[in-house]
Amino acid sequence: MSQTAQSQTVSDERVKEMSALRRALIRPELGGLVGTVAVFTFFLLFAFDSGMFSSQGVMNWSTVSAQFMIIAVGACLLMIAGEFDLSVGSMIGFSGMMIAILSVTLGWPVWLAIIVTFAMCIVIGALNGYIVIRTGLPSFIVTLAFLFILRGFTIYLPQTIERKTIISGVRDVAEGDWLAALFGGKILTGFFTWMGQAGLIETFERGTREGQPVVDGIPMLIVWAIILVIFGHILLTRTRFGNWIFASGGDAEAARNSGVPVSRVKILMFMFTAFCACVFATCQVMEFGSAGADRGLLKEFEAIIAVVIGGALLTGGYGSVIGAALGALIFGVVQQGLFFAGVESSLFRVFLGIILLFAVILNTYIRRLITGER
Amino acid sequence: MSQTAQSQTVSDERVKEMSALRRALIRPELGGLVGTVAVFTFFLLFAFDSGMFSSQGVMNWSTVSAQFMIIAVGACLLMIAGEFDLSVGSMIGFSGMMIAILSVTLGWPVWLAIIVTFAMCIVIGALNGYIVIRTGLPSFIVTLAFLFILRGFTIYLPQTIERKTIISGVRDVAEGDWLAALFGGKILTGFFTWMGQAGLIETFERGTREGQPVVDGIPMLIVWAIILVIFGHILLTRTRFGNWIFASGGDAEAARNSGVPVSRVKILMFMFTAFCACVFATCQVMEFGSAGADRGLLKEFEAIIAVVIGGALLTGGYGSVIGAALGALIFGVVQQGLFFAGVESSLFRVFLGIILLFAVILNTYIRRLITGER
Amino acid sequence: EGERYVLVSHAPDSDSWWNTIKNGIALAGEQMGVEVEYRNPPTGDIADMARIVEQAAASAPNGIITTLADYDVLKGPIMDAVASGVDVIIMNTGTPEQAREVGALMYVGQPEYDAGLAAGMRAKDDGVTSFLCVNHAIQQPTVGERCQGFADGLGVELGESMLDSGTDPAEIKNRVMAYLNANPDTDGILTLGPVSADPTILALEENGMAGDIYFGTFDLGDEIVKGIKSGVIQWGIDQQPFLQAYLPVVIMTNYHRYGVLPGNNINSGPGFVTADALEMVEKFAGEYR
Amino acid sequence: MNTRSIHEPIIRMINIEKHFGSVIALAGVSVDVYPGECHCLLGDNGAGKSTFIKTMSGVHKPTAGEIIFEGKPMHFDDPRDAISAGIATVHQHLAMIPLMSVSRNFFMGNEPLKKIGPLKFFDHDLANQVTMEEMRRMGINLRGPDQAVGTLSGGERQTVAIARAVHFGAKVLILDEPTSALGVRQTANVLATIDKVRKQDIAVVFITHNVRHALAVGDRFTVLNRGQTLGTAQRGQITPEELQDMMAGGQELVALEDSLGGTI
Amino acid sequence: MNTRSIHEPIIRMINIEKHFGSVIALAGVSVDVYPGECHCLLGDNGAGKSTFIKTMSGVHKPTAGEIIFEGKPMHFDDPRDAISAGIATVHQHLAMIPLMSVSRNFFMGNEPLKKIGPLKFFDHDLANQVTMEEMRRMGINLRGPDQAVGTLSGGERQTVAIARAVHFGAKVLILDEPTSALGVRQTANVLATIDKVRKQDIAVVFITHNVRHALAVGDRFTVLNRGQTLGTAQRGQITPEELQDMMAGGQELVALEDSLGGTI
Ligand SMILES: Nc1ncnc2c1ncn2[C@@H]1O[C@H](COP(=O)(O)OP(=O)(O)OP(=O)(O)O)[C@@H](O)[C@H]1O
Ligand SMILES: Nc1ncnc2c1ncn2[C@@H]1O[C@H](COP(=O)(O)OP(=O)(O)OP(=O)(O)O)[C@@H](O)[C@H]1O
Ligand SMILES: [Mg+2]
Ligand SMILES: [Mg+2]
Repeated sequence: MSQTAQSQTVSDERVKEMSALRRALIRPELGGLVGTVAVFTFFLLFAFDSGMFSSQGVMNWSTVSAQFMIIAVGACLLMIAGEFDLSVGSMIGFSGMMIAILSVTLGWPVWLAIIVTFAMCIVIGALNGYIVIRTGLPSFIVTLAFLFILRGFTIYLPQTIERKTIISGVRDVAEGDWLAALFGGKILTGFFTWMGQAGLIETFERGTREGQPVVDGIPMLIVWAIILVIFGHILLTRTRFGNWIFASGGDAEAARNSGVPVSRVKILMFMFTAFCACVFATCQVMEFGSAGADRGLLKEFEAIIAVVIGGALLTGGYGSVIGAALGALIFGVVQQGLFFAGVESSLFRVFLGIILLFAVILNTYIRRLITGER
Repeated sequence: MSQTAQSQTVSDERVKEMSALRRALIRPELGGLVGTVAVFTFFLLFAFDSGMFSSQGVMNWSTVSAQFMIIAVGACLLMIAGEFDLSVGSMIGFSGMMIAILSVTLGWPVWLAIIVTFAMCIVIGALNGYIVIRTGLPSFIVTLAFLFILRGFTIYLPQTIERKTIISGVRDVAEGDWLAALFGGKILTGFFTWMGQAGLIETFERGTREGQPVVDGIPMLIVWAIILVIFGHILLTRTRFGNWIFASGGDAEAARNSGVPVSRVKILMFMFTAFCACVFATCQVMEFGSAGADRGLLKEFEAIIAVVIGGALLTGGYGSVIGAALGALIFGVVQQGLFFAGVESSLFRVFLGIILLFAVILNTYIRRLITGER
Repeated sequence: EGERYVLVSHAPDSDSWWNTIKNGIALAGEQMGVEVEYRNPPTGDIADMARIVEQAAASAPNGIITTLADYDVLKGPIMDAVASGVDVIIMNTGTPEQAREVGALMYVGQPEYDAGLAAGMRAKDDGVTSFLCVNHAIQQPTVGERCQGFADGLGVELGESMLDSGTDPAEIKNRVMAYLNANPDTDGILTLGPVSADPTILALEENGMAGDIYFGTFDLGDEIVKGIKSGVIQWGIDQQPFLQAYLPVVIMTNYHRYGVLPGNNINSGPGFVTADALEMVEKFAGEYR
Repeated sequence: MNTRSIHEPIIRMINIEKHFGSVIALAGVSVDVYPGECHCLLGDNGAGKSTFIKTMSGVHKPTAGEIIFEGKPMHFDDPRDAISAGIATVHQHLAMIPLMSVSRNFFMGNEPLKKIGPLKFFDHDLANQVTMEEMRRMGINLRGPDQAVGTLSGGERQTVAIARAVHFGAKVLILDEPTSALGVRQTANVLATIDKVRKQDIAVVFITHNVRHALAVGDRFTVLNRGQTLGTAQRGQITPEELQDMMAGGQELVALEDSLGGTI
Repeated sequence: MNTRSIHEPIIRMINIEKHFGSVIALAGVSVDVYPGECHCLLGDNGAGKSTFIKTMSGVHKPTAGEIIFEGKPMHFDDPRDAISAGIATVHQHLAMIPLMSVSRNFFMGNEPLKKIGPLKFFDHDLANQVTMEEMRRMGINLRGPDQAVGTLSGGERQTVAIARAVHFGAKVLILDEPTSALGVRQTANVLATIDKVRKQDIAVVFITHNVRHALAVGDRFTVLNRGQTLGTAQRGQITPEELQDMMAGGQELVALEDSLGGTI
């Protein structure tokens, strides 16, 4: 090899060097970070005294963002693996409905209802993935079919079984259930009560809960969001499987030839997405005590938007879970912030569209810098 | 070249020959044709005496199918050119609302309102296309942004101007307008009246229109659908521009290198899609006399589904307008036919999903035979 | 015996309020020995609904029961149906005058604007001065009328107080909280059905305003009934959907069988359900109430 | 063929520069191409050969520099301009669309038109007939003109692309590594085609990494290195070994010489 | 190197057939590969070379036929099986993922693990270090291990793929037209690498269309034609001209001989 070693130290005079700072900054999450800073700056300036940054206000947009995060993590990993899932929203409706039917209508113990529902969702996710892999059809089409099929059943089932499309009373049957508490409870309630007493956070001034702290704990929803983001981030960046996810999405054929079990990776990611949707639905059912046939409408788009704002590439092979989480945060803060700021609420959609456009353009620019893509 | 001529007549012993019949049958439209036959057979068997095939019934599903066709033609050409448009549904809502606001609220003459709205829609379509071309972003993202932006304005505008989300009275102001008649009128009314008098079709039994035929003409909606399908089909298969559409969707880079003005083709197709959406909206507004903020919801998916059922490839470069029209026909007949057959309406989505899956699998098989794709 | 009727609504598939309607027609169908089908546009698109009315007419039923969600859109198809010999009864939305215009036999329902107006006047009497209207179906024009009526009843401008809340419960809850946070002087809330009422109850419980702020809602449901019982909700406007579904079937059947027809329209609402006399309501909320 | 230099060059590329963001792909390259010559463009991977011919064929606009075509300065805004001026290009990464039929591919961007009344339609019959004929002449036996290009082998596709370029009466034919994926027979075919085209007084620009292919058909040789030209040599003025060293960026491949036995 | 044939072959492919729907890509091909030899697989476009080595590397399952690896019959269900058995492949169409970093690509499918408690993590430090080192040994100077492969030139990518295959201690290294898109220097590099690898007693299967490249490093030559083998020849038993004729499917390229001067 001696004859080639001579080129070893030849640096390419045709490429300008990038500064170290610039290189440290240029990461997939950069767009998300910039967006987050921009959004917070904006609302700090224009809606500071609207209550948005009181403890209650913070809890308010945190909860909404956490919701987006839960589905964004699944959508993000799936998107990096090169597929996407339009049936997330219908899956949310479907799984919530299944829990309610199993526990309320059929009277099963809640923990069993939850476990069976999770199993069912994961199987449907696997089916989605299996069809995509076996037929080679775009996941857009396959999951679009499931969007309709699942929503159809979500409306049809309670209608024929219970003659309703909202089934309530889940909270009552879930009282004291160990598994339900994992989804519907709150943690650190003692700490918040103490903080309230110590005057560190506001307390209610009137009404039934006078004297209690306005925020009385961290809902499990947020805990789940944090756990899933951390899990997803570590899985993606620190494990062998994470490398396979990137590879499967970057070029399935090349990955397969290099020994990456692409089909398995993709199907598992479909299952994980279904799992996340199911977590979302379970938290929602446990918090609100009811399941409705209209739950989760358009959530698939919201998940995809959060992920894309967070810098992932729609065509796969590139992205970051942290970015997706920041995307979800931006989404949640903007949505709630506009209400705090008192903007006409129907304009929210307009803002969302514009932010989406700007975010992807920024992210595309960053990605090109990183990957040298043309 | 003499030395190469020797291989001229060598046929490849490694490929089995296909029969002539099989080759004649294998066309992009085949899936759509098979589906159409299947669907009609089904409903002829199971819903024959439900009124579905009475003159009124035929007019009913024809109208619904024609609606789908109008947007499917646009979506089909755009999809073959390698892009797609999720903002079609919002565009329908938006353009209907614009016509209503301009003509009713601002009191412009209806023909002017229609022309201005068309111009506006086509400009928005061009903008969609321009952003896609300039940024290189996937059209999914760009048009998703416009889905939200346009829907937002469709709700916001009437709300701030009129404090309602529905604006009625278009029919009254459109009375006698020459351009409105092109969208809301009916043709062949004389012929149908004669048929009614001759007892060839049923007549109304009572009320103000006693004695008139139940179907008193072909609505312009259907005329538009037929014109657009014929136009689209000829454009695609018989013109130079049609070849460019295929080329742009098949491989934009290769097409550009061969001298095809890819950007122009794609932007024009976005504009044409917007035009089709606007035709749809104008026909609707002129027929029903009002515009609502909820018009066109999910129509983008319905258009895409019709096109895909009709055999086009989601990733571009392959498809047929006739196929898309057949897809729209299948869609319309199934949707209305299930009502005629008295099927629980929430199951419609389940059927739709399943039909979609089967149709694409069949189409994929056919396409592989045609293109030798692997 | 065996008459066939079709009920056409304007509601999207997911709107749970329409269950009671479905249950009402099922019961009436069973009792009268007739067949009643329920149809609706899957996305709630009223133009699609017009096609369904046309379709229903083409399937030659004995009668059609339909809402008049948008007079302009539905006028034509309904008049055609009437002209081709199908009897029509208007239910739920619309007004008695419009019902007469299109040639329907009668109208059974609760004019939305009037109901909102009545509610607004009642709230005004109870001392409400500013309000939040939580609209979970901003794209459906009819329900928005309630907010307008309520505002007029109160004698205030609707302005920014109609909130486009979406249908996701967590978002509704948090948007309500955000709004109340940003507009602390709001002293009344109007929700337009269980979809928006249920999360609003939770929002009020969470921010401590439950029972403190004036809260009225349209329509009933499990949670709403509980809310009325516990004092979080002052009243629910019950338009008695059961009657809107049940009565037209019964009336139409009797009309077809014996030629009898009530001489007047029937207003099934607005009836204010308050904490008194909740027992039956509680038992059947969401099913027959 | 040394006589070429007394002709006027058909195309003169003067001091062409091309920058992509922070990458300088071409740092001032000048090349003249004469009618009837086969001008070989050689060089290492990434030397800028493809970029250079892309500025010639209108795909890229040069950042700086001038293009003189038939004595007049030219500005190609897109490939259509270059094609209609008579510059046909077969790009390195195939310029064929697999899902489309051979005949549609053949005429892509140059569709023959047929007038019916005031309207112009794509003349499919003519296109099919011409395609079949041209393919037969190149030794490729199609199932039919509507056979999809996706069903052809790589070599066959390359041949279609070349046949297309030749058919449209190019004055300059640019071939970017046309032989790199081809078998021996297909390669021979392509080289023979180049030879034939050259004899019709068409200028051929031929990019290759294969010294022997270059020497087999080339009249003049320009070597690019890291975005700059190392100069142009006439056939006979340069030995294969010299050429090879230049192609490798001026680095001699000493250690390999023995075991590989000469030029690669 | 003729002594190889007294060894046991490391892999024996016996009567391999492969059908794709109505296309018969391989109609019974038998090849033995010995450790330490460079076995060249030659043949026309579409002869079935890629298909053949894909059955060897577990990408395709043969329709019929047997694979004997180290004396035992083997069934590869997917490429992982072949890789873990010691068969590394550099596929014709690059097996690199442009959006991923060089180090992630290098270890794709073979990620080094580091245990932290009961959990196993991707050992990025080790991966980065190994990648930098191996790349330096191949003469490629990376900006850093996290540089995306998309920013490398075609030749550099090819080199990464080969370095990867070699690094993972393959017993059989399969290279499918590794030199077809490479410049002279990169080609020399690849050929030298093949030579080096062979000397480590690894079996190399080398597919090329270039007779000279084959002759430079090949010990034995198998020619495929239309899915069948035309037989295997030892180095020295065959002249370049014979080989070339066989590669062209047995058709002599008479007319070109003169102007092209010998083998292509
Ligand atoms: N669109 C582009 N954006 C950024 N850089 C580019 C672009 N196109 C080419 N380059 C860079 O320009 C340089 C020259 O590339 P080019 O493709 O012209 O080389 P080449 O001589 O054709 O090489 P090969 O023999 O491998 O085909 C390379 O460093 C390449 O990475
Ligand atoms: N997945 C597939 N489906 C159908 N046919 C295939 C498939 N893969 C290869 N073929 C066909 O099998 C035959 C052999 O192809 P293969 O790629 O093995 O040729 P090759 O010898 O590698 O040619 P080249 O030198 O051009 O790379 C060709 O006719 C090809 O069209
Ligand atoms: Mg090149
Ligand atoms: Mg090959």
